[in-house]
Amino acid sequence: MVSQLSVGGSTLVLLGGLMMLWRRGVAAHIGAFTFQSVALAATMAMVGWFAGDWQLWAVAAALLLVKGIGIPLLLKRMERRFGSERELEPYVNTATSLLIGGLLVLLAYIVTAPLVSVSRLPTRTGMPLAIGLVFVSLFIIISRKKALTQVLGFLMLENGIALLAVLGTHGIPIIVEIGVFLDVALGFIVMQVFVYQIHETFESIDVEQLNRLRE
Amino acid sequence: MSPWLLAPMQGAVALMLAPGLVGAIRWMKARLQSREGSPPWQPYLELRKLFAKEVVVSSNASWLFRAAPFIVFGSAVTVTLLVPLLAVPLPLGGAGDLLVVVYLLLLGTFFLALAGLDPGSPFGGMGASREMTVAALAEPTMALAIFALAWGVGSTNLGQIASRTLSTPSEALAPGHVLAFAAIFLVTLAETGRLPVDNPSTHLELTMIHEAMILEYSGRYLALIEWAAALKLLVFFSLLGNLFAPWGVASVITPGALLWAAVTLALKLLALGGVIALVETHIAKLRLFRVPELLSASFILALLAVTASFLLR
Amino acid sequence: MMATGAPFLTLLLPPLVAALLALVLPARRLVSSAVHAVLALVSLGAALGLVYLVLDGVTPTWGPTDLFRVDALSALLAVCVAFVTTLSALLGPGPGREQHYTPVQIRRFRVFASLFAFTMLVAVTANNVGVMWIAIEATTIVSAVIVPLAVSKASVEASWKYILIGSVGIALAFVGTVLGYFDFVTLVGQRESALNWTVLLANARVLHPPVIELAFVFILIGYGTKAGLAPMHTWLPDAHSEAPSALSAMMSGVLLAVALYAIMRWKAVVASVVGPVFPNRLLVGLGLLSLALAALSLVIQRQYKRLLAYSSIEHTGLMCMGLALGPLGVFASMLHLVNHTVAKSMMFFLSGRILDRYGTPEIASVSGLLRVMPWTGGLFAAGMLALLGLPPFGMFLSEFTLLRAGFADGQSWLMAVVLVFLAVAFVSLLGHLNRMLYGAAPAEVRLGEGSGWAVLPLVGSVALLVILGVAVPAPMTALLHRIVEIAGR
Amino acid sequence: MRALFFLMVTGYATGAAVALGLGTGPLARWASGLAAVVGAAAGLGLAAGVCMAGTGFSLAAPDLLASAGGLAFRLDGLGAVFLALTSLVAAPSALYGVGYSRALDGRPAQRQAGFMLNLFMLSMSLVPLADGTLTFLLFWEGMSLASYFLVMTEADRPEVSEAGQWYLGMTQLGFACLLGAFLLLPAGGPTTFVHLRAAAAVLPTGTRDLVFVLAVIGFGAKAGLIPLHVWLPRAHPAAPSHVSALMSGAMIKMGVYGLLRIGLDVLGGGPAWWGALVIGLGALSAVLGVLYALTEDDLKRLLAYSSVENVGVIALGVGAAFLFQSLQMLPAAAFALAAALFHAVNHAAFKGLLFMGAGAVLHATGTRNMNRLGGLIRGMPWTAALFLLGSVAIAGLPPLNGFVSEWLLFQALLPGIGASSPLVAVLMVLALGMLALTAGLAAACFVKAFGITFLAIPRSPEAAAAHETAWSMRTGMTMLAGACLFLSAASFAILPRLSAVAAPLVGLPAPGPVLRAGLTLQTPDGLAQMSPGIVAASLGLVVLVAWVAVKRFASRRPLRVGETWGCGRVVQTPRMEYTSTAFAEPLRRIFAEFYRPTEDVSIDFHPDSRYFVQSISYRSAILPWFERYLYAPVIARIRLWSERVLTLQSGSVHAYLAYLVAALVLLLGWLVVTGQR
Repeated sequence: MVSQLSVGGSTLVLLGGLMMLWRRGVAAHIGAFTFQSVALAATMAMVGWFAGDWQLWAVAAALLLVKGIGIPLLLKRMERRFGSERELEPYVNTATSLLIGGLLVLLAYIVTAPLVSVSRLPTRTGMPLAIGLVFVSLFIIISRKKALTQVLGFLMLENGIALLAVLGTHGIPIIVEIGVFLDVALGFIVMQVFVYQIHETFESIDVEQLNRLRE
Repeated sequence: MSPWLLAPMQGAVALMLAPGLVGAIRWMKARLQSREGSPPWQPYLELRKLFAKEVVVSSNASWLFRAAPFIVFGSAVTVTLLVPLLAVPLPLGGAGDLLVVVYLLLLGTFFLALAGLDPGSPFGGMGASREMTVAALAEPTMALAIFALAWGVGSTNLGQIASRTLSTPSEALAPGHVLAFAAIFLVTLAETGRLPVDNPSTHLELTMIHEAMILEYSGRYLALIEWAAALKLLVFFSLLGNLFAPWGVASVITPGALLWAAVTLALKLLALGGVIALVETHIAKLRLFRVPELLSASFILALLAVTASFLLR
Repeated sequence: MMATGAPFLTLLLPPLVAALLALVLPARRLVSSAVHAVLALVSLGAALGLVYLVLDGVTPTWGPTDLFRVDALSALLAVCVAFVTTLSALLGPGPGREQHYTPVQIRRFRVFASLFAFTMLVAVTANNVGVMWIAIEATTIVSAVIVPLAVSKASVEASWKYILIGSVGIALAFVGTVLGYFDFVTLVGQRESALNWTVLLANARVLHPPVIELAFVFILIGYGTKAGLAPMHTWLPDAHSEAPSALSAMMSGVLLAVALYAIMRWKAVVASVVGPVFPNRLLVGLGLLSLALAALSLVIQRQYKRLLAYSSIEHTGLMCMGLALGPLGVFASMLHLVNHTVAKSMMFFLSGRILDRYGTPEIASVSGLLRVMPWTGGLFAAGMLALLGLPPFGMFLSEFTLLRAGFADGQSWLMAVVLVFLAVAFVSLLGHLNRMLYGAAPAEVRLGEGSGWAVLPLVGSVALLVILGVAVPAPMTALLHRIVEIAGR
Repeated sequence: MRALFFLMVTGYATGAAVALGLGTGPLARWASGLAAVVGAAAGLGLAAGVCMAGTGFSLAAPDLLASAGGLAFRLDGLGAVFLALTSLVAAPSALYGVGYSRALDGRPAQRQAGFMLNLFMLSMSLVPLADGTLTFLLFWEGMSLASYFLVMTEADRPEVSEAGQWYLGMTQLGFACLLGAFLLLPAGGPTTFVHLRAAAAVLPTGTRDLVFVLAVIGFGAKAGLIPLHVWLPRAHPAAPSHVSALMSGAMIKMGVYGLLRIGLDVLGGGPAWWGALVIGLGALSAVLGVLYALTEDDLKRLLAYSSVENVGVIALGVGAAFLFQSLQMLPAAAFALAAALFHAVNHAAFKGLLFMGAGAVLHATGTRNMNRLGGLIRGMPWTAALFLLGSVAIAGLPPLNGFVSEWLLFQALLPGIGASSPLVAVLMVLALGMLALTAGLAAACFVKAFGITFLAIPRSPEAAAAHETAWSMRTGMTMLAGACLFLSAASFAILPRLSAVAAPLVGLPAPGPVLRAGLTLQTPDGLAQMSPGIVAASLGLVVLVAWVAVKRFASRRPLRVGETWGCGRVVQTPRMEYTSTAFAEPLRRIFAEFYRPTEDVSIDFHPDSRYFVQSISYRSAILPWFERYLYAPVIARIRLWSERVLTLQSGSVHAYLAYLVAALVLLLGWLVVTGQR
């Protein structure tokens, strides 16, 4: 039961990542991320419910607050600013991207085999999907050209790790969790500042132009 | 008779014989060329005249120009103290071997070349440059020939080499010996400025070597240099004569033996002089840049000599 | 065991206080500079005090579930961090540099540089590897903010690359951390202290090798990115060359070392679980790749700050390999770390002065340095020779010991390859140095040292390098031997 | 002896400190120079003490560099020879430097030069004293580094900068090899030479061979053996002349010392091919070195190439020692080694002298180009006389010391012809031929060096205005000239000492083969003798007698001074003289296959008639074989790789992240693959 639910939740979270690969508009990307964060918070809450761990509830709530509401709002603001810049020509086209995404999930299955085999937690079955999300997020960051998309990819990467933590360990120690949240929030803010800076100095948020520094 | 008197005696004999040797060669050459020629004692007269004449020195020349003739002459005379002209073993045999002889002669050449450069005349520079080139290229041949000779004896000591051939006469015809003789003979032609390397009778040609170096010399300095050159020729001849065919050289020091040694030496010198005269009559001078070919031929001979020596051990 | 907060607070609080003070103190007054320097010195004193505690056999811990803990390794790194922070407070943007920075920029620099120091100090004193991760992640954030202190296209580009690559890398390290925790939880059960390094190490024997191997790959790639190991090093030359020199000095001098520290901590755990062969192989591989790439990149490098950055990659590669060469290798590697900290921080400060004077980062446009700025030029030459591993500087000793460790470990061929790349690096660095030091000075460049007092502290750096090269102080040797006990397996 | 050791170290250290502290005036120059002279004298005393007493000197300083095992010093016979040689050049160089570096007064370079000079001499003196890997390598690097800075003293000239780069590059290449060689020797534990010897004894053959080859490369690079010589003709001329004297006279010998220390002492000799390798390199260096020297127009470069030649000659002897030892011809081996050592000492004396002479010329005229010199014998009679003495010595002419060691080397190689293996015999014959050719060419080379520089008409106004140098410089040169004479005259006393040093190295008991019979030198078999003293005395006597006789009997008419005769032309100008280039022309043509000269003649005719020439420009260069075919391709290859590596740094953040992920995926894949096994 828990196992199926956790796989279901993880699949939803992963789907959020795959949606990023599929869609091109910034709004759609933000939507995908919001969807993913909500799904992640739900999965966390679910695991917390079954494990009887109040800390996980708290973390899920915080996550919903920060990643499900706060960050999307900021993202929306950015979208209004550079909304016209869509991911028109990613390095890899959509069909191939999705195919590679699938392959990455398969790779995650192979890589995580030892994890699944040693764990006794019922939630362990979702772990390959979490690692899969990590891989897919990395792929997004590599293959997409807009700074904003890269930020989104990075946020998804963190979601993947959070999913991994919750599925594999039912949550890391609270003090670490708090620190991680702080880092995520601060990191996002700084990245956001940089995106604005890029836009100011380069008049575009296309990362491809950042190629002055060589050798 | 003290053996220590031998050294000055050798020197004196060499000094006396050397101009005569040059004169004899010139005379024989003239005869071979059906010319009257000057008498064999002509070089003695020339030396006397030169010593009596006034010296003119270039305004560009330094003290080295005036010192060099003495060093050249000195080195040639010193060599005659070491080479077995009359007797073996020599009192000064322990002071220098064949290598010392070769390098003492090179010392003379070295200073002569410097003296050639000193007045700043293009001829002098030309002569010095060429002389040193020839001398440098003759070195390896000489060294290998020496080692071909030394190998059988295990020593470069002149006395030992000569004694060895004296005691085992068959050695004289050993292939190593014969080849080394040929090699040293060719080196002699080069080192003493004979045809086909240099023409001793030229005095103003663009091809000259030795004469170009000493063009600025006159009077007593020229006399010393001419005498030294004659001595050098004599030394090479006596090496050829007394190392390869040491018969006649005194091995006991008695007046009779020494006299006999002097006579045989004179005969050997005359014979070799005849060969030189013959050679010079029959061949023309080589172009300067073909001289290395001659010297490499002599090097090959010397190499073969060494090889033969240790193949036949 | 000693559980008191005093040493920790004296170590960690000054940079925090400094950050807060920087917000209120006037940026251009000498007094604010002095306050910063004093605070940094307090921190340095605390670090040295910790060294003495550690050498006395005490291992201070502090916080709930021993959150903070200082052993020999931590103490060494803390001293290094505090040392470079002090230099940065003395020589960083501040009075005398008005022509280059506005008060806002100077203030921003002070705030974030202090925070940067704070995060690094936390990273090396945290017992909890999770907290360590948080701190290292935070170093990226706070330092990236001041890379484009003077905004230009190049500096914005560099900072974007830095923060993106750094964050992605460090996120992977978190994956590794989670995996390690996962394995622990699976076997031992959930516990607040489960992420404590001491606890992990104590339970190492029961952990699962396949999981820990997997975790270590993530951790190595992750922290390796911060440490500048190839092929994750790509952000480093950009960030180091575009950042203000004082920040470059802190990044190159200690940030890389802190990242390496994290790897060492995990390596100790991994080696206890799966044996030393697996981690050593990875360390040697990445180290050699870094050394090779860096050495070859030095050959036709055109900018001197990038040159120094690549040289950092080269040295990190060496240290990384040293960690895999047995106890002697660890000893050499740590000695090298200290030397590199002193030398490289000095070099970046000096390159800042050169940049100010010549106004160009190009090597080709810098000439006659010895004549233009005799002190700066002389120190620059000394520092470069130190980096090249020449006596009487400390790196001769540490490189020699490292190579000796390699040969003694039976890795002759590996060491031969190392020697080849070291020679390539040597010749190239030297060629560039030659070009900068000698020759005629460009006409428009002003002659004379100018505010020469600023280089005085760096004379101390050179003296330190010589001391480290001639007679390593006994406490230092003792400390290094302690570290070998901790990490030398 | 401890006292002498500390006096030596203190002397040099004081010199260094004083140079830094006493400013940039004459006081600092003199104080630092004299302190160095004290240091050198102490060094010489220490070396002599060890040589005479026959017992070693040792001292440990475990507190210095304790973390790497501490420093240790020990001086045995071999070390003493090289310490003596170093000190022999160091004292005159320091003295000479006092006058020479007057030009730097008031410049910061003065401080640096004085400091580095003392440091250089100190570390060079400590190299033969070093006992153990760390100490040796430390001072070895110190020596290289200090000399590098000395080379860079006059770094304003672009060729100096280039020279410095070549120098340190080659040095470092060599150092890398040495590091490899030393570290391959022990498997941990203490690394004094005693321990290394024990460790080397149990090494597998392959490793021993590798160590030896690395040592040959490493030490060969320092010694300047061809093809590792490329730095030498660049760096030695670039340095101030007393430094060139030290580098050529002493430093390159440290390469020889190291090779002997590692090859014979620590490894205890090896198979015959070791010797053959060294002989081959030696022969190559000797002949090519002198050939390069011959075509050189730059006086100091000529001397530098001549150093390559002489190191080659020394290597012939060293190689023969290796070879004979492997063939169990131990007395012959000891003899060859003693001869090589003697040549090393001799070369230190005369090459030091010659470089100082060249420095005096440079000082007086501002040029090293022989085509712009000439006639200096009038302006600088002392320098000229001393340079002449050095030239005679280096050309290997009797009765000076160069000839003595050459004679010894000839005699030492001679037994090789008798070796049982025909291969060895043939090798020896060729080596002998090469040695003889080298000697002949060297004579030609130094006729040119002295004749073109000092004789005839000055070829430039600077040369015409040349003046004699400061007396401190002349004193330095005179000291070395005296050393040349002494080494020759006292050779019968010195050789037995060298034989005693050489014998244990090749495995003979201490006194070694007898090389002396009374006042003459003698080969070990007693069959050949030579006495430079008697030869000199006879020569002197003959010259004296001739001089007196000529004075007494020849014409007493006064000398008439006239124009040089010139085929009727009116005025003689320097343009008519033979130049340095012209002097070497015949040999250049003869060895054209090797030189591959490229000549570029362009003639400007008068616009009206082709019979009138306005100007002729002639440029000629010889093919730099080693630079072009050995080093250039390697450098080009490295630069190519560098370019390729730098394309990785493409500027694209996507690419960077892709590397990161690729590394991750590769490692994970590796984990999966190895995990399943």
